[in-house]
Amino acid sequence: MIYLDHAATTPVAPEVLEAMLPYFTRVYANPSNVHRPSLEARRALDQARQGVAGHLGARQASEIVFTASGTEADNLAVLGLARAHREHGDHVVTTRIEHHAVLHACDQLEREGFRVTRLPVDEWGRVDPQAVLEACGPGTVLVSVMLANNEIGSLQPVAEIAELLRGRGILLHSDAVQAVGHIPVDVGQLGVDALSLSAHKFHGPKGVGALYLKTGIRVEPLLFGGGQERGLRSGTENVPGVVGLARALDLACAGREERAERLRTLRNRLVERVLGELPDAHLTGHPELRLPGTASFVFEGAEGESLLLQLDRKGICVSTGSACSNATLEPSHVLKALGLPLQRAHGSLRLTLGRENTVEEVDQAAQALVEAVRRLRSLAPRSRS
Amino acid sequence: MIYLDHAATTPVAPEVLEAMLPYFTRVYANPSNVHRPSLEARRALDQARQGVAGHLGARQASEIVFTASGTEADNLAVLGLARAHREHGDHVVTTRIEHHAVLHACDQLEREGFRVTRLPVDEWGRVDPQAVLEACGPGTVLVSVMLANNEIGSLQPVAEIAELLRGRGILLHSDAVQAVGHIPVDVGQLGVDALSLSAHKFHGPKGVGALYLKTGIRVEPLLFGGGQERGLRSGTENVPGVVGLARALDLACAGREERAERLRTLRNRLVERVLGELPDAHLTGHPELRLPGTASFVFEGAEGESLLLQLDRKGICVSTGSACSNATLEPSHVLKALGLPLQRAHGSLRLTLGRENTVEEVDQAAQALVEAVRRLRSLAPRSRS
Amino acid sequence: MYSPIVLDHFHHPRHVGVVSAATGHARLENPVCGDVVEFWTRVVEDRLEEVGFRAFGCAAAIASASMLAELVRGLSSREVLTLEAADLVEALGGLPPSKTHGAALAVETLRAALGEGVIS
Amino acid sequence: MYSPIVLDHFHHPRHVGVVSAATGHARLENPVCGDVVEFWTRVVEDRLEEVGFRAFGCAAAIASASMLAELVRGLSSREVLTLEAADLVEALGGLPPSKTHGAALAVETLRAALGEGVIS
Ligand SMILES: Cc1ncc(COP(=O)(O)O)c(C=O)c1O
Ligand SMILES: Cc1ncc(COP(=O)(O)O)c(C=O)c1O
Repeated sequence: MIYLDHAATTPVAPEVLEAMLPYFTRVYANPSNVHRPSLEARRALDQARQGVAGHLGARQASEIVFTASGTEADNLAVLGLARAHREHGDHVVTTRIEHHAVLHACDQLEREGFRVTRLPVDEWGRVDPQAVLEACGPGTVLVSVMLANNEIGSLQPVAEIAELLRGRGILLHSDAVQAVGHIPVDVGQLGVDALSLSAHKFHGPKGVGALYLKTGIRVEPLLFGGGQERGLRSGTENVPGVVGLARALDLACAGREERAERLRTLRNRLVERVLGELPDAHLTGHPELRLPGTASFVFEGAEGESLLLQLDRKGICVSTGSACSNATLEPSHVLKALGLPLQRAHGSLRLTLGRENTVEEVDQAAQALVEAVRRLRSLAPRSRS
Repeated sequence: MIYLDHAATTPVAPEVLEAMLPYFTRVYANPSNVHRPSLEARRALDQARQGVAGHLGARQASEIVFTASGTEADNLAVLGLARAHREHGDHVVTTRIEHHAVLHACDQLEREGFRVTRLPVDEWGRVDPQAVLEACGPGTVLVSVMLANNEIGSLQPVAEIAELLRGRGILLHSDAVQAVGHIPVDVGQLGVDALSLSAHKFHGPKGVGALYLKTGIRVEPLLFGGGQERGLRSGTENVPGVVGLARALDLACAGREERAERLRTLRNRLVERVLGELPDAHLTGHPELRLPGTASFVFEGAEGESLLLQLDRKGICVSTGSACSNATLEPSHVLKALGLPLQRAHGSLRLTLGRENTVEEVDQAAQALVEAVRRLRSLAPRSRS
Repeated sequence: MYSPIVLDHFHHPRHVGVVSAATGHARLENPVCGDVVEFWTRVVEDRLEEVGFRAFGCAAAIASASMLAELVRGLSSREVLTLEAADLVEALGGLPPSKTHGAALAVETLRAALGEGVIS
Repeated sequence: MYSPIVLDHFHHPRHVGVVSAATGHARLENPVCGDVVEFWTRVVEDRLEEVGFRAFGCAAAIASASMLAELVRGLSSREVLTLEAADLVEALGGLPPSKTHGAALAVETLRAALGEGVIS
């Protein structure tokens, strides 16, 4: 198998699984009790929190709230911050290319009476910081702009946005689920009040995420109960999951830049081969300001899901945002926001590289992709021009 | 270590961990994609759902919604059902001895404008089904009564309540987090519309739970995003966790009755020794209608947390609901609901047995507990009578 | 997701391309999702002697056209016209609900090709 | 959760029980949580010659009483009265915030015992 779907999820690193194992069967006690096995579990949680806080540049470990997914972190930020600050305003600003975890949380806010501005992006998928500022009014309580897009890899100017918003009393959240572990993420340098991440995007386990939440910022919980996570997220803590998240982040941050450089080289090789051999093929997203491992294309005359299945038959795993892959029969909201014509968006394909991919795999994938596009084009109606 | 805190959490069974392992590093793909590795992950989810549905007597696998905890399942039921049926009424009925995952969700509903009735229980911790019916009015949309209490083990007459509510258009939820895998739980026989469970209470992993939700019943999601779990619970699925939950439930249900019988015998032996050797010691909860593994006491003249720490020094892990163990300095709401005098509630101790406990362990624990109570009583002020 | 039959027809489509001496042709597009299907037919003495297709779209669209071509060869026009999208879906061993539009488009396009009668 | 010093005093409490020829005694209860502490003192020539306690409550309550008894033996009444709960918490190597009420109760009870001056 040649796995090129790392933006969807990643395998758990062996070291991460190893770090988790003792917490399933040996250090299994509930961290909320006071006997020694519980205290040991609590210590593991504390250490994990400290570690994650350190990697993100948070000032206090207590600024990290563990959740069960990136989605939950995004929802806790978007719903939780907006609801908790309702008395200050009813307006939220975001972009058209956020993950559904943010966009559909915003839809929910609208159902609750909030107003939401969804800003357009340019043809590279970047939002204009000035437009963010202009969208904000006296009733704006929250701005949510992702750090890196999951479909096209484009990076957003979050630090610039923070700079423009400074001193206006508007909270800034960033969905960094695709960024953490892959590019530098420092909450201080970014100037954000809240930031989401998800372990399974950087070789940690599925079912665990985290929200950085700056000290002193009120948030309304989504889950009520035993008062775990400083009352912000009740439920018995997923100790092995949290330990795995922290270990995965350690590994991802150690040697991140070398790894990113390697991925960039591989990614560029892939992109050059594909674009070099195929006419009517385009890279989507920003050519440079993008995630190191993300190669995202649109091909005219070849539909994305068909491409995906052809590659799948050769054991190559990729993703598509094409209309046919959606129950709505519409291309992904990200491709639409880029302003791509329907036919072109129909041929979207995303290949996302990860640490275990080799040059040989990339060359094989490029070759297979070129062949698949040619084959599908040979089946397609001739263009009528 | 003699672990007698199984109601707090349980070790993951070796077979469960083994079933989970492939899903961390081999079958790791995101179940939402359409390439073959994703389909394999999807199949694992489907099978798990089918298995859980079968064990609970659900009619369709789609009636099982996987969550990240018992707390989330409870919240999805209580908040989600009440919010989704707001147009039919604004009243919710529950009991005073529910888990905080239900009670604090009810508090949240009150903040949202719902009315909540919290029914008292008798001295054994049982709610009167007739009182539930009487509490319901034309505006009642939801009744939530737990199947088994986590502190005192008492079982609630959920099927009787369902019988009384039948045909009234009132939804019935039961928190079965302590019951599933330990006593028979069949949603059809119980007549409930929704039922919560949590894997880590029956030797499954932490961080995964499930809500049974009868076909056709609307619920407002807590988490919005990619639309996983039929749109009811967005977020990349915790595939290893779900597989672990299903496997743990398989194991718990196979030979459940024999295991329960064994636990009951051990539990009775423990209770008899402790009550036989110590004056001013009482079992809390119903003497028979209780979870097989739960021995819960109050001791006069010996505070619960002190008892816990004395046992902890001998490697024996137990729990307490005493005032000193709570940040509020109040005894647990369950002990208060039983009407216990403050001094007596102060000496609460819960020992919960599990499948790996032996007679020798139980005897050691009983002996250690008797000694600990005597020792603490020797330190305590003499009663002034 | 897809049945083995769908995958087989997708990976090994039958009857691709223009038909010689075609007596009918049609090309339809699904305006929602962008799928395009094109059929050529040669009807001789009211029998569908030859049929060919091209398709642009997801595996369901391609497999549907391929399977439909296979199904209808040798049938009379009337027999072809009784064939519904549901029959095609069944022949394919089923399609995911969100994918049946591919079968519908194929059936519609073939009907148009037969109805049209002349090469466009 | 508890410091090693707290655990040591909890598991091995010093100065438990009635003091012979006591000159002072008090017994106080925390009405919120139910903890009870009892102190006996023997003051000779303004020096706390002997002190004993009984306590019912959590480890913090018991260890606080034990540590306090240890700390004050041999001090003058005035010296004892300058001792605050915070000093006791410090001597214990710290207490969790929700547990400092145990130290406060011990200090109050001892003061009451000294103030009272007679056996109740
Ligand atoms: C940008 C972004 N945000 C949020 C999420 C949601 O994370 P999770 O799948 O852990 O819920 C994802 C991935 O699915 C993502 O790529
Ligand atoms: C009765 C009951 N309900 C709900 C819960 C919450 O489950 P979880 O800890 O998995 O969130 C628990 C245990 O903590 C419980 O005992």
